[in-house]
Amino acid sequence: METHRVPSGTCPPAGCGGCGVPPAPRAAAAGSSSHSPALREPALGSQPGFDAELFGTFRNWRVNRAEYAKAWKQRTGGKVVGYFCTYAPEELMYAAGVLPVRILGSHEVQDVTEPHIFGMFCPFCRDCLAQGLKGRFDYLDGIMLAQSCLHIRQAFSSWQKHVPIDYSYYLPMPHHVQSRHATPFLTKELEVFKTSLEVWLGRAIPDRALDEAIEICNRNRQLLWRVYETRQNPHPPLTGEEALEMVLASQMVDKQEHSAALESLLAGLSQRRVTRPTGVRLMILGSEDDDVEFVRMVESCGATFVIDDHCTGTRYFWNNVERNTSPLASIAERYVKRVPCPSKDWPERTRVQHALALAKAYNVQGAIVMQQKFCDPHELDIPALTKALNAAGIKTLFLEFDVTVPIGQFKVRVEAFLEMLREDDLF
Amino acid sequence: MIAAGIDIGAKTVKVVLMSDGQVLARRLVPAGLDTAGATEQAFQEALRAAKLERSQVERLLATGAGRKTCALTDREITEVGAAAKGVNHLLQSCRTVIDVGAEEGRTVRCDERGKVVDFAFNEKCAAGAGTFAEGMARALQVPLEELGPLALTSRQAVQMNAQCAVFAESEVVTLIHAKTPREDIARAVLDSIASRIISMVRKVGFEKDVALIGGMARNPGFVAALKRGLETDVFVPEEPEYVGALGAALAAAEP
Amino acid sequence: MSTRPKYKTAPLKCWPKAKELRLKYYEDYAKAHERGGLRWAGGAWSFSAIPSGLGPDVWSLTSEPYGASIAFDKTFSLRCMEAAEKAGYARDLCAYMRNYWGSVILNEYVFGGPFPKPDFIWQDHICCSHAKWYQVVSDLEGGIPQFCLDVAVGPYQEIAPHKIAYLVSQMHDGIEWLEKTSGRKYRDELLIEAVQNEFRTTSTWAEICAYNKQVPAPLEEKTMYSLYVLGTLNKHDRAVADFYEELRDEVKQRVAAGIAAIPNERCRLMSDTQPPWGFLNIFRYMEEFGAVSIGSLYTFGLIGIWEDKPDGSWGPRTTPMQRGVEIKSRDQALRLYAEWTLSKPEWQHFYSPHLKTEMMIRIAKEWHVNGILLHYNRGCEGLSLGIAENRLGLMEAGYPVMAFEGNMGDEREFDEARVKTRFDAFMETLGFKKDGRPGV
Amino acid sequence: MGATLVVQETKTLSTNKEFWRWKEYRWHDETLDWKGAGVVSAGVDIGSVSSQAVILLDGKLFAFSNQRTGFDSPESANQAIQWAMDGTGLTLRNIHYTVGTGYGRVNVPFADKAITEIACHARGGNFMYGPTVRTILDMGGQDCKAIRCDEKGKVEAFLMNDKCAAGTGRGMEVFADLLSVPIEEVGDLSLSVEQEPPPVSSTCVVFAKSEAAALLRAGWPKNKVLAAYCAAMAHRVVTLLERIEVRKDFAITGGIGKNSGVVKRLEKELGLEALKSPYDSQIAGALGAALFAYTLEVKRRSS
Repeated sequence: METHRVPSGTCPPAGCGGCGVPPAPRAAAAGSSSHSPALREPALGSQPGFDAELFGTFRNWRVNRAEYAKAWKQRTGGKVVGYFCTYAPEELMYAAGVLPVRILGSHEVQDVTEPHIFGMFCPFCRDCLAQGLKGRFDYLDGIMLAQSCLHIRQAFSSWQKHVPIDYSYYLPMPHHVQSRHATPFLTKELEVFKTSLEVWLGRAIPDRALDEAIEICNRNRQLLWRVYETRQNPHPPLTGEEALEMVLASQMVDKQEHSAALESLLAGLSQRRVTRPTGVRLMILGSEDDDVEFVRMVESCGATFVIDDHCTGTRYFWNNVERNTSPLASIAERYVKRVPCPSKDWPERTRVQHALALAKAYNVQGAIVMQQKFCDPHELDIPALTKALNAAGIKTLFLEFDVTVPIGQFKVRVEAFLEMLREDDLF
Repeated sequence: MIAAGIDIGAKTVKVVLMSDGQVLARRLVPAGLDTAGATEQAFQEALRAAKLERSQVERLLATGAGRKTCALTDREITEVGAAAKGVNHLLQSCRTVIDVGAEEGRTVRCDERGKVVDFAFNEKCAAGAGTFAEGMARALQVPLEELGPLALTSRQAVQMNAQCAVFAESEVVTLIHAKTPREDIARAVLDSIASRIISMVRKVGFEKDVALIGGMARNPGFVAALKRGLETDVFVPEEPEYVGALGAALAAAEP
Repeated sequence: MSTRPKYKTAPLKCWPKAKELRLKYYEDYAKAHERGGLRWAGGAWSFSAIPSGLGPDVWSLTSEPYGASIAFDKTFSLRCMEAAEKAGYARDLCAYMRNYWGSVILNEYVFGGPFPKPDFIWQDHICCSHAKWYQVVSDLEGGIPQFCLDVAVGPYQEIAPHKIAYLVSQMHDGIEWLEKTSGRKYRDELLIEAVQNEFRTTSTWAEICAYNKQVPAPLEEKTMYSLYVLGTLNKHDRAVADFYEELRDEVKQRVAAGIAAIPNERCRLMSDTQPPWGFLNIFRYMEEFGAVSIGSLYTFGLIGIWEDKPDGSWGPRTTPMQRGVEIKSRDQALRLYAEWTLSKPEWQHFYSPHLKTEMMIRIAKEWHVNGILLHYNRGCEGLSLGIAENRLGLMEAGYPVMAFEGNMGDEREFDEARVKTRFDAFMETLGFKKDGRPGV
Repeated sequence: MGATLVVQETKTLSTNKEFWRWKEYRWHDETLDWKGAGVVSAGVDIGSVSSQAVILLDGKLFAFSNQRTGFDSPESANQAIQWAMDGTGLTLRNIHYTVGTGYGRVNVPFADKAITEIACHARGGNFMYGPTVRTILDMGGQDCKAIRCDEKGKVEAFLMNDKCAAGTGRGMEVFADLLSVPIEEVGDLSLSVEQEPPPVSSTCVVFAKSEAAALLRAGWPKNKVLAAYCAAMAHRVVTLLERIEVRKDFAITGGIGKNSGVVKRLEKELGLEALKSPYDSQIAGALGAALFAYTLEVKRRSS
């Protein structure tokens, strides 16, 4: 499939079929090499291959998300809404002067969700709910869910009932995103959501505010996408771990601040060389994945993640809002046409072509296909996805994630996979 | 009136003989592969210890997983009911009984009369039962009875990542290779069993006082982990494995 | 311990007819091509009245009941499951779906002969697996045209014109697609008749279930399963609508004559989600305690369409025909059809478990339930959705609840002995003893 | 192999008899003299349950040892290599290149390189069973691997059992203990049934154990119970193999490879016979490691 150059200043057009693939890297931006303000490294300590100076900001934002949100409220007097799935229309919340933050788990074994969620549902939704039950998001003024899979829905509805919260909203995001009727339907649903926000906040959301919000979100996506673009280089100037920290942070902090950090990152990035060799170029794809420890483990075995298809990665920011008739209709169209989650990718399986295009553009040698245990939507796609990748000559390693991953057992599989991919001089 | 409670479990058979609320004798015999034989043996030994004739025992009641196979009586009470009655006799203020045996964990909520209000079993998974501790003790190369005391000497909490009992064993091996101190691994093992048990306890919702019975109650490391996790004190009777049989004997004596 | 009432019992007269209708259904589908007709596949919840506009010789195979039929044959079911696993499909996916795929992969129809490949797929999507189910079937069969309607527009209590419009406009697209795919001219009069049949079927089923409020219950759930299944096969079919009216009349007579489902009814239970089909004998085990399962939101609300009656009770929804509405056009039929179906009780919990809890409490009250059995069904994500919250809600409302894990279609995940042990403890707690077995 | 097995009595932890405890042993080829060898290479496989060391002279098998893994893996590695060298006059200094593999691969103090057991079993299997091997099943102590490889013994694809440890050596040990049958005799005993019982249904080792106990109480003879368990294990392994599609030729490495009760049933269900080898299937990993060590040493010299 053809991978065309994208008009500057916008992300690749919506949808799939490889149209979403960035062009070949453009020449390094000359001049300024200003760096992002280097913040104090969090307790985690720095890992080899992780550049605290360039990426410490993002890690700090992720690690200290609660402190950040509390400080933001102090500073702006605004409200913070936690959302559960990346189908949440952040534009509306920005327009309302609300800070949307994504609710993610903590990767600790926990024993508080058994009474609320049946064990056959994914560990991720249970981990998310555990955060609420443990009061780790006590700074939220509201929660909202854009309808996606059944699993995360339970984290939302249990949170609604058992965690005191001022405002909660369930947005019936259409599933049939391939239907021409999905955008008009969502446009109307966004109006209802907008009204509900207005009632809650006691003030109107003017179209002007929506336009600004669209700009804020688009700019951030565009910058993220430009950083990702550099990973096409034979020697990417950032590791998969760093990229993950960067995207995760963008789901937790004010996008304007995040965009500023990205600007300075981009300025320095062209000069930057990762200290360790790139090794095997890997792609990681599958369900929700914010397991930094896992990514670090894989990259410590002589590999670098150069691209992903995750809702904590490209699926989150790949598509821009393209302005058409009204702001709400434009936003609706963006969420309908974005790179889909498997739960909405039917009757056509558009994700497969998209993943193949990414693999090609980023010159991927192998792919780690991961999945949250019990994640049905992905389990329903993985055989087709794996088949297509293998047919395209890309070997795959499948791993099933739990809240905590048994690093020991996974390391053997990962190393064996890398040995298999490397033209190792053992014979 | 003399009453007998017979608890036929997966690993052992327990018999308690009582007279008007007083325990006359108790016996425990490994079930082995001949449960009927073990039951008969335990019963006779108990009779001998209490200097009683079989004919003097007016009421018999069986409980435990094997209660339906009991040749001595066809009157029965479930493990759940027996546990509640037994603990109520020992600690009237008890509202939540946690029973962790070799292959199963149970939580029973009861009222001040020892009547069952609600109960939960841990779903079939060895990772929340005594057998798990056995396997891990072996991987750690310490006798089972030393696992608990060893865990108590641990100074740092390590997280067990593997969820399946048998895979946890290879994780223990991984931890060993990673030079993790044995006592910390021992604690990690018991913490992970406790965490599964606590999940189940929370499902029923627990009310104080909380009592722990069954084989795992003998494991101080496990008891400590349970207290830590539930953030409450946990009452452990002196003979935790006899509580079921005791409850059965009490039930048998009831008019 | 209360005294044990003894009731007279009698077998259902129209039982054989139900069996006959069911077998005919599966045979019609298999033989469709011999008769020059069309075969389509889709879910038991799909808008099955719509394809009937293509002609009277269009037969369907609904996926969930077919998956359940396989589950009854444990040996074949296991072969199906393993065939699906071998093909790389995860073991924790919907058990019906894996049975169905296995049957396709092995190319064996559980009623004999090779698996009859559908000509097209007509599905709807509310649980994550619905549309994907057939995406995979299409993969396995080397491509089958598929049309799927998105019905996840939010709970019925928030119904709004734009929600119905979204569904109806998809239906219109669907009809165009059906014409294109089948090369046939679509006949609105057939659609209108089918839609009216479906109104009758789904309302009458609710009426039948409502009779179970009576003590003693005229029906027990194990029997109800074999009757309600017709509504999951072809609810839009005149024969099914007529049969349900016949059945309703018989149940009415049973109530009048005081005929009970079980002679020793002492304890009335309510279940939830699909039962483990391979182990329906657990219902017989309950009867040893004088316990009758009067039904569940699943048996009542999967096919039955309900409404609040003036006296505040839950009863069969008044059909458009009963309201004197005359259906004249395709669009009008589709609108009524969409609005009617969106009120399906078993769809509401997809948006919030708390809506389901309310309905369950209502059943428990109006059907005089003593205890509730919640089947934490590993085989069905959709109906187990929020079940843990339902448990909390029911207990808060003061109902004793027994939860047990199992699987409706994968016998490897159901431990009969364990569940019976647990049931013993539950009955002991409620104070019911087995007939003739001394307890405490 | 000409030379005889030197069996050493095992050091048991506790006094009561442990039937799961298989014999530890070593072997070396007295007909060979290592002093004449150009390259002395070694492979050490520190598994979760057992450890092996293999020594090659110019790529030819010279000596090996097989013992249980101790608590301290560097110590196990030392013991394994020392025991393999026992009575040969070899010392660590004489070994040119060593590759470590297995769970403890990074804890082999004297190793020059660590390679995963997957690659090593493929390489070792290729040596033991010849270049026609395409599918190797390694049934080890705590995991079970299905490996597809090319004619050089290079891995093309592999699968490991995640969900459950049924179908591993550990599971079999649990049974040997329960039934008081020495682990080495389990297989043949299980084959002595006149008619195959239905396999035990439980997939979890721990519950398979209680299921077996119930069968014994119900009066089943030991051999029948073992048959039921071996069949269940074989079936689970076959479902793993089928997911990677078995291609001929097929071979089994690892401890369970010695359990005729599992192997025979597995072959029957697969409709495919596993290649036989004069070598001890349990040393495949260490052997592969030693072969890699040989190649790497040769390359090191030529570069």
